[in-house]
Amino acid sequence: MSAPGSLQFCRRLLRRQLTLAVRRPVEIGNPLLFFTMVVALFPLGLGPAPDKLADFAPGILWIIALLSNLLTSDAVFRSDFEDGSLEQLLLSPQPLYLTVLAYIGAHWLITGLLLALICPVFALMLNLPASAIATLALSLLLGTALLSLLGCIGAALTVGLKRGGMLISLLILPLYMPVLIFGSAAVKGAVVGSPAGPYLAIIGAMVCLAIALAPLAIAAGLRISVDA
Amino acid sequence: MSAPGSLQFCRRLLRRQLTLAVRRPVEIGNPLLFFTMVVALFPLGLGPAPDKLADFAPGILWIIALLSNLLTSDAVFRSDFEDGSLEQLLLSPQPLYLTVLAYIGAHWLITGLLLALICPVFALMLNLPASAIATLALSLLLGTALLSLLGCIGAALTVGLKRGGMLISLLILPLYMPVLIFGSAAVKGAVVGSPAGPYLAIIGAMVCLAIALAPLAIAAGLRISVDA
Amino acid sequence: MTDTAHSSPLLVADSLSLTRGGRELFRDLSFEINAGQLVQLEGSNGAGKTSLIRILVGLSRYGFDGTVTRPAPILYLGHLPGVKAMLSPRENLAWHASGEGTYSDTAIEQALQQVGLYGYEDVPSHALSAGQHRRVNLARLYLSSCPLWVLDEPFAAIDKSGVSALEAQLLQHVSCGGAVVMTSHQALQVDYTLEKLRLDGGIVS
Amino acid sequence: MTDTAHSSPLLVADSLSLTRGGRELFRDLSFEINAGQLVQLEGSNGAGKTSLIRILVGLSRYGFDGTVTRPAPILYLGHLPGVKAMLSPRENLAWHASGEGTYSDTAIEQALQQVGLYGYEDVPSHALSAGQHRRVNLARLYLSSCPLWVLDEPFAAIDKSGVSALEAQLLQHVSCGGAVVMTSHQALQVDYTLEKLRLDGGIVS
Amino acid sequence: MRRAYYLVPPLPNCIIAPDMWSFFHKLGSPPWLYSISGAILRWLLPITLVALAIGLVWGVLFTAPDFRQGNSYRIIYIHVPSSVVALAGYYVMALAGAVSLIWKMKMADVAMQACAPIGAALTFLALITGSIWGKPTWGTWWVWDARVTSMLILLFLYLGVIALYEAYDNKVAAGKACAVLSLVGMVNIPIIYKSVDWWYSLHQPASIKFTGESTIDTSMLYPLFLMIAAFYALFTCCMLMNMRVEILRRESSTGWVKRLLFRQEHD
Ligand code: HEM
Ligand SMILES: Nc1ncnc2c1ncn2[C@@H]1O[C@H](COP(=O)(O)OP(=O)(O)OP(=O)(O)O)[C@@H](O)[C@H]1O
Ligand SMILES: Nc1ncnc2c1ncn2[C@@H]1O[C@H](COP(=O)(O)OP(=O)(O)OP(=O)(O)O)[C@@H](O)[C@H]1O
Ligand SMILES: [Mg+2]
Ligand SMILES: [Mg+2]
Repeated sequence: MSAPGSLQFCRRLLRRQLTLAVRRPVEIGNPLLFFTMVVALFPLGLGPAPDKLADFAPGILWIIALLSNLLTSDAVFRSDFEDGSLEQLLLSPQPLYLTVLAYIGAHWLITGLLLALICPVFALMLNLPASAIATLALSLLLGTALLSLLGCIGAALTVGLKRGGMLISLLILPLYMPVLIFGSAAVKGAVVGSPAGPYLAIIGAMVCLAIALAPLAIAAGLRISVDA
Repeated sequence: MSAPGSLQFCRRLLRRQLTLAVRRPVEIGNPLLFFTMVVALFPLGLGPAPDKLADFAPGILWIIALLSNLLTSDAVFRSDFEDGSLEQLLLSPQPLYLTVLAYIGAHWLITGLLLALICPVFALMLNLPASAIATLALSLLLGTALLSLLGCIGAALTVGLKRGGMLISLLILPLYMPVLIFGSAAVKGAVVGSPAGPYLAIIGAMVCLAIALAPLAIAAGLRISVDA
Repeated sequence: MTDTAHSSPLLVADSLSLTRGGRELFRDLSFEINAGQLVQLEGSNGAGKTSLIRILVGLSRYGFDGTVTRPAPILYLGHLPGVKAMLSPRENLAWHASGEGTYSDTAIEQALQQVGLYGYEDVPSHALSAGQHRRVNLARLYLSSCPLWVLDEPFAAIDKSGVSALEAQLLQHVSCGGAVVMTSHQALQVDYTLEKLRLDGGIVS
Repeated sequence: MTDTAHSSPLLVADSLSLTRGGRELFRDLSFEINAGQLVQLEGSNGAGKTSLIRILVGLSRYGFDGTVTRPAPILYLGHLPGVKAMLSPRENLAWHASGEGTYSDTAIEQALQQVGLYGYEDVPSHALSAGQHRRVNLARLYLSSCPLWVLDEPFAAIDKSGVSALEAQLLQHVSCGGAVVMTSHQALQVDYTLEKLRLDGGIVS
Repeated sequence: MRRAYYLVPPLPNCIIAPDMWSFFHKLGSPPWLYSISGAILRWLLPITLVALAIGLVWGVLFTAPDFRQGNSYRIIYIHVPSSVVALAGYYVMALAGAVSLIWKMKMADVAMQACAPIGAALTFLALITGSIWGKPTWGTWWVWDARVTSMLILLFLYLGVIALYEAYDNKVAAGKACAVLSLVGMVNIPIIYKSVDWWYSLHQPASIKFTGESTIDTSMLYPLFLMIAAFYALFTCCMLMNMRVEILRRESSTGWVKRLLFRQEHD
């Protein structure tokens, strides 16, 4: 036996996280179903006038994507904390920066990516013009990566709390807000025909910044949580 | 020592649940803060135009109340399941119907009641006409009781699953929908000046029905979850 | 099977059989538990002790064959301690979910003292060590008035002096007309006729 | 303190002191762990064994005084098993979060066989009994190449034959130049000079 | 004195001048901080109170009414100072968090914790006074305007830090966790403000106009400046007082606190 290289270890962790998700198809299906049902709630609650809905479709879709990301990110580290795997991860000789990225990556793949792939269906249900759908998918693809990065910071800081409850939402919703603003602005822009590129570029820049910094905050948060 | 009477035992359980909640003020504050933040998400996502927001305010407020209830009801039985208290509850000589009502009551007190009390502030922030605020509070007061009853059914059925995740949302969101429809209709009615009484009466009737039947479903669900 | 006759059994198991994960754990197991009996379930890891105990107390209700009759109230302590981390030991006992009795404050304090938690009555339970946490649950043995105790590894995480104090309490219970069914991987050191029920499945080595 | 000299210590603790919940658990504890040592931490429930072990391996980093130097890699098994319920024992070992080594499939199978899980390699771990679940974690003792093992109650929930197999493995490790620091409420039955470190706090009875 | 309170700097000594270095060194020592903060408070607190009183009386009684808003604008003397100091407070908090994480200085932890409730209270005050002012000027209590929205988000950020601190039982860990959170927040604050500004300019609502800014006259400005200065001083006083309480709580088992309490009992 020999210690695996860091990248190899990351791949292994990613595979482990994905396997865990696939073992419970419910886990993967849930964010999507949540998305679907909340999309259905809006016409019921707001009244189904189709033109109004179309106006608001970019905002509504983005708000729901944000909520469904929020709800799943709470669980990223929790089961590992509860069964002791997290202690083992922190004691491992591997660089925590990279391993944390593997967790974030897995989370993004099973929530953000899937959501971005499936969102055109919902967009049609809410009468979003077809021309804006590509922008919607692209903005969700980039934006959910940012949401996952930020969400994991909140998850790392609250994973050790006996009953953290919804504390995570308090911590990270304020951080989510810029993503929501730029994301929905991009889609709204696409609806009226103005270029969405600048907004997407801003989100992209924020993703880069977050990839550089968020793992540091997450690693620190995990160490604190395990210590407490 | 002597076995306590059923009502005494229920009071004791209620006190226990409330103490547990008060031990972490965060637990109580969180649904409220979540409510506040999601209220803020809507103008950010949909655009800040006050007249449009006012149009949607009843629906938005009701959808958020529903979501924040959904998120908290997942936890009603979870910690008791994980530390074994639930096994003890099921083996106890006390009638499960009443003890389950104590859990539901505690959940409603620390989410629904507080939400109904604080909702006028949010109503003002979304420019809901002042005349509709009393109806909003009343409809939330009744409606959240129904949501708690239904939410606990979902919680009981999923508490035993290794990673229930958001399965609960899937199970109970469809049950929530009638509440959403009647609740937001009552408030919308009040906004345009039509009487809200009939809607509230329907919700009240549903609450009575649910109080009679939901504890039975919950008790059965808990037995199944502990057995699995 | 009536509750009135003094010599009636406290628990009757009738031809229990269980198969889990494709392995037969036990078949046609029939026995009675009577007052004064101290029964130890034996078997290696995975032999089916916990599964049997959950059937006996009524937590498992499907998936096995046979019937269990429970004429007497049962005190069950399982693998999970049933101690709420956010409540103090005192509150844990006073508000216990089993709803079995109403105990005075002095009774609770005495029970906690018996399990060595004197001075820890009002500390939140999550700030206790692993063994202290389990001791909170064991304090119920000093409070309960149930005639039949069913205990799944009560000695787990308990130190030596704690184990001997518990053994004394078990002895006291059976000699006063109670009965105990328990599992433990440690040998019991008691001056009493210990009946053993051996399950032969599980790990063979 | 360099890693090269053969006789250098595997772990150095320098004047450790800890106070928790207003109780002083230990003060000015200094010791070295060298190759070939088998050290048992003793103390009643709540004496501070787990707290000390978490300081030694580096999981607790604040709230105590003193320093710990760790020149050698450490294998730590704690109260929590670190076994994922949704993965099979085989996957648990192959993808273990400690990222310590890359093991071949046969190595993993052998290790599982050693801890008596032959035939359970591909069962999801949540369908194992309490003791089998912990055994998955103990299989790491047959795979790891770390010289220093720090074990917090490795015998919890393990049956008798399992305990003696583990004792043999510990003996094998220390006699091959490794070192073991462990806690256990059971007396160790090994033919080896057992060093004991006693913590005197916790429950007095 | 225990060794742990002294700093172990990653910075080479030459970067910080020796006298400054010893000052920094002392900042990490609770007894020193306790006594020096007591000395500062002894003169800062009265000055603050006097300045607040003068500013309020001057602003509320001795300035001319605004020609468009009448007397309602006088709330500016509370609204503007509290908003400005609430914003500055977040940076103080995040900086203290950075110091505590980088140099492992326990007293920076204490300072950060002391900031959060004051900042939240000031933000809340700004929101309340703003809403009260909004009713006569905008005709509604609340408007989703860029500045108002970003102030609301700032309140959430403060509340997050407070809630996280409360949620941890181990207060040392709580301090570290809050430090991480406030640093993350600090990176985000510019982004949040930029984005909210942008969002608002995208959807300019027609029915609302700011009237306050253009009408400010110098005679109204002087008391305003005085009030802003007084609020800064008030923030400092509250922070120092919070820190003193927290220091006593954390050090309650050490010799110097026991001596201190003993002395006070026998005074
Ligand atoms: C809840 C509602 C409000 C909030 C949250 C709020 C927030 C703020 C903030 C954060 C500042 C400081 C900006 C800086 O640092 O430069 C400020 C300044 C100011 N606010 Fe408000 N405000 C609100 C309502 C109002 C209303 C209704 C008026 C009057 C019509 C008003 C008039 C002013 C003026 C005149 C200033 C100072 C001049 C300036 O910096 O532009 N505010 N407000
Ligand atoms: N999270 C905590 N906060 C405060 N005090 C704690 C915490 N955890 C444990 N303690 C206290 O520290 C002491 C030592 O606990 P520790 O877990 O180290 O004991 P231990 O020797 O491992 O006991 P056991 O044999 O029961 O496992 C106990 O008295 C306990 O009350
Ligand atoms: N949830 C489950 N699903 C399927 N099989 C299970 C499940 N739980 C346990 N088993 C199997 O049932 C058998 C008996 O398990 P049980 O927990 O009763 O053992 P035990 O005698 O209590 O062992 P231990 O001494 O380890 O506690 C084991 O072989 C285990 O693999
Ligand atoms: Mg068992
Ligand atoms: Mg321990």
